[in-house]
Amino acid sequence: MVDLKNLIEITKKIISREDVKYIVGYKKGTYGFQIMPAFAYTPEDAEEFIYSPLCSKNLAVYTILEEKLPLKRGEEEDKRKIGVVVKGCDSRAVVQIIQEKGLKREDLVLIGIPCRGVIEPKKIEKMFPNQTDLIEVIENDNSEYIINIGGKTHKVPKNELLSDVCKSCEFPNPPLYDVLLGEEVEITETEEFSKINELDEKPTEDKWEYWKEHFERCIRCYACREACPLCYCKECMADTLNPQWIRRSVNLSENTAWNIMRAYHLAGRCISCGECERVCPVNIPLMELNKKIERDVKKMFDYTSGLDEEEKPLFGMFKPDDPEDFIL
Amino acid sequence: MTKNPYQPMLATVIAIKEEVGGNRAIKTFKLEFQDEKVKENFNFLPGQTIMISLFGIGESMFAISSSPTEKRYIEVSVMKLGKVTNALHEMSVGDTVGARGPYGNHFDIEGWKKKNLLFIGGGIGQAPLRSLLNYCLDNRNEYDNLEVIYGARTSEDICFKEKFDEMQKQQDVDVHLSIDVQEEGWNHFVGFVPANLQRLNPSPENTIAITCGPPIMIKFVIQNLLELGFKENQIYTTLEMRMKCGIGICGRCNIGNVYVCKDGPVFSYDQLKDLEGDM
Amino acid sequence: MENLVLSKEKLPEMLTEIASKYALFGPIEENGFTSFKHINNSQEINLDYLLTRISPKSLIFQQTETLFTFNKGKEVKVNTPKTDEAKRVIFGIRPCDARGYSILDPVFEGKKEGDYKDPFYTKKRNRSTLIGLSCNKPDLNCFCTSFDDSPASAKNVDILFTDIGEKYFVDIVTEKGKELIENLSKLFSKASEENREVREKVEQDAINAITRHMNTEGVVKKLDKMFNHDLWQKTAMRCVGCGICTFLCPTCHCFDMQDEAILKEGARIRVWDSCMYPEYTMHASGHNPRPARMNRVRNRIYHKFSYFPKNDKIFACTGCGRCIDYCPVNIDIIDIIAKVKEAKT
Amino acid sequence: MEEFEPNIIGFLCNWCSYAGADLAGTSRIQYPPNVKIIKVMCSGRINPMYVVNALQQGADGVLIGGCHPGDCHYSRGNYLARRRIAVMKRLLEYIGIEPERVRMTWVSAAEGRKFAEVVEEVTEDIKKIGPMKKIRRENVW
Repeated sequence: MVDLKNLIEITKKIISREDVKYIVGYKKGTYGFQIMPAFAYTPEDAEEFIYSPLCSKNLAVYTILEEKLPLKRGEEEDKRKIGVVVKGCDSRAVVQIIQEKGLKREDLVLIGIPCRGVIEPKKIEKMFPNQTDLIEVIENDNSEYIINIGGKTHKVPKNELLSDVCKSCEFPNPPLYDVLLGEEVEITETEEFSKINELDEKPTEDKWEYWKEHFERCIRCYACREACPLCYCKECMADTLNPQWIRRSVNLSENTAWNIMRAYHLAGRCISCGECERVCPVNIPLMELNKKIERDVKKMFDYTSGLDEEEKPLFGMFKPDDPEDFIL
Repeated sequence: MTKNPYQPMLATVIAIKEEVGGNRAIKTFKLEFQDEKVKENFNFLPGQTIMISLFGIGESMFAISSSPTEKRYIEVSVMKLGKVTNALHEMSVGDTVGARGPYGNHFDIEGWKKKNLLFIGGGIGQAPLRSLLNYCLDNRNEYDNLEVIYGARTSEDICFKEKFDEMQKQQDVDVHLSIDVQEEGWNHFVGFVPANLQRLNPSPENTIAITCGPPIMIKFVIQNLLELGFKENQIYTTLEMRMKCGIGICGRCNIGNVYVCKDGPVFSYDQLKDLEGDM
Repeated sequence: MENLVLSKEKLPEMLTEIASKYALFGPIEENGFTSFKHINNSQEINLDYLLTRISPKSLIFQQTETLFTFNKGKEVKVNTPKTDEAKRVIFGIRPCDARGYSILDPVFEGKKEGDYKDPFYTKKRNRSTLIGLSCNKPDLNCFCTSFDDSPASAKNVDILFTDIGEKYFVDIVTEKGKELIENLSKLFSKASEENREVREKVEQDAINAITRHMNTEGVVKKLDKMFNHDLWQKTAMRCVGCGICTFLCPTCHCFDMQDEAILKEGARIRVWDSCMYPEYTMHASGHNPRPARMNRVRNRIYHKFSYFPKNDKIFACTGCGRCIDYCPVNIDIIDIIAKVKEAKT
Repeated sequence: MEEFEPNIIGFLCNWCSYAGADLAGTSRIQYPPNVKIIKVMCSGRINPMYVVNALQQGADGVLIGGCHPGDCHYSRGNYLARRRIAVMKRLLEYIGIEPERVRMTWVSAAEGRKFAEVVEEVTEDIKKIGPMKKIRRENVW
């Protein structure tokens, strides 16, 4: 369990350091179960910080969203560190970016939080619709969420609200951090890849039927890309005009190509935070694609992303005895 | 069906003139509408823009750089920069392009009669000014003093070079050229355009200053003009933005609540200073 | 305005009748959310929805539209595309979404003589008859009443249905609506005074059920003084630039135009674009007028609450709450406007 | 009805597979003409999106040819390609694109016969499953 006082105190201490620009954490949102990312520039700002099972957003995305705008004359680059509150998957995202040399370790201060899983916003909003007032959620020791609404206390079994990606999470503890808040979480048995295996065994036509329906619906808003902490290319292949890899028109062919492109570019990089699926406005199960690749990569190359900053990227290396049963 | 404003008319490239070579190549394309009626009746005023289409590539907005006094054809001067302009530079005489327009507002050629006109251009920014300048030259006695301050990065990058020489010699126009860095054999000013303006110290008396160039140049030229005593309504500029539709719908070229494509591109500093927006 | 009632069991018959003469669009639930789709069978329709996920602007301002086709190569030719000529009925549109069309009209249809008209929008708009459906139970983030509108407003539809229990109370608003109903009159009966009272009560209850409000008074003037306020930077810090707000918005109308071609032929198409993307305003020279998320977030708010009121005398917001519902980082437009009102300048 | 003649795009590496295909030609070995060859410098140069793009633009199948492991002219390009294509191939299968459509082979400059055999096999397989329609661009505007 994260001790809130401890979180605020540590944040305050870090933000008081001269070499830290700001710290990204969570604070209460504007209504209901909403939580918003918060930016603490001063110790006072840190007072607002909270942490609860509702804090699903992967904050690692803010490390790469820092816009490097052209400096004005006489202006000097602010080289101070950025602090981020990271859960297991968020920390893995940071590790992965560092591994790819997208970030430098010394530019970051990581406040690690051993994560017991987060609530899927869609699920809780469905269970308790139309909540205007801000509601707090606490997890008790019996794997239940305690939800206080208008003086009435609801106890909900954790499994009913837990985010799907968390159900199969293998790394709830941040692999990389400067400070760790609380005890490491024990890893429980996971139901990893069960859904993937299920579809994988179906005939080709069934698979296509399944995905066709999903891809047809895609509106190509690219929210999956923007919300992903690992989609940080300066110019995305989907946006280049010369050559134009995929057309901008929205139809099955282009939508499929986009979704293949997105999933493939996360091969050996996706850290299963589930952010893409969470933001998708048309409910495409994007994590199933990511998980499928994750499983293959693990099976074929014994590779897991986002654990070691010194590791080489999946596609930047090889083993002479990589599987080649598919080669003619 | 109501007229489709997105559908371009066809035009043939009838001449191509290479103004500047190298990395920042500029070519002037002379275009003639294929439809005889359009060719006869296509009217525009200096400062207006036209959307040029390359089929299968895309569309870009350009200032018309020829004068409306030149009939039956139009010219656009284009720097090779993006997808469309790269493809345009590959074109040869006889090829077909699409064109729709003219769009936007224009320079106040009527209101500026009997005034001194001061043209301040930088790089390819001279293109929209060229239209007005050529118009004035064709109606030379309608306007008083004409003066051109023009700068480019290097002497190689100066566009419409011969025209400048010709004007200086024959047509009673003061031309002041500049380049950014000293070069051998260059006997004009060395430095940025705003600095050249300050040095020349033109009188604001009965004068309209029209400037176009990179955003940063426009900013400092306006600053210097104000210092020289030009009033806000004596300073005009023509802006560019990324444009797609050209008719004020697609939404990307706004500065505040004004769309550059249909409410611009010509703005007086009077209008511009009150416009709070991203430029 | 003429008032009728339709008993609920007759609705399928009415829809089947309409579908036989018009292209009928209505809300259909698929994959956990509703969206407007072409309807062949009245059974498919789901009226148990509040708002479709993607706003019905997509029916009139299509996400992908062919502007013209061309033949390239030696013989260049430009051809006008085939357009959908069918008369349409959009059934079950919410009053706020219908208002979205009214907001978009001046943009696409021009404001005065001589303005360019977008033929694709205009055509679909003119050929569509809107049958609205009042909201009896507004959602958490509904705030249409903040724009002088109501969950049972008949201002922007041709016909309005209001659920009054066993029956629908039907307001026939326009000539177009009258024309549509004319041939179906056998299904309807005259509304009684009692019916009307129920309708009024339903509307009032719905209005009372709206919990969130946006105070837009003086916002336009206030925004004029706030262009350089640090509120924009603060808000933009947490924006991830995903663009969901603009894609789902019933009044966002920005688009991109691109060419698609194979060897000898192709087309220029337009697709929805979003001002939240940096590429949206990027010049070929590399200069970007809106380089930071701050500029883009600010532009979105200003476009809706300053530029639109200045140009078209209307706020470009219908109070549907989609952008609040689906923002992954809780950027709440009600909250932003409240902050604008509070801000010191 | 006319027999379906598939279009197959072959991305062949300059140093081995392309030379192998050349050898098949100069040795006058008959093989189906369905493969349209695009020469690339190395199989490691093949962006896996080429495969998707080819399928979008009208190919019924894609064949990728590289040097045998250990023989790469650039020492490791084919190893990298092997990884990339392995992942892409499985992803495409998962989405519901027949595994026969994306094939990879090692053909050395001396293996003209092998190249012909591979092309024959690939063409046969794709003939059996028919044209690629799932993600092909319609090009109807």
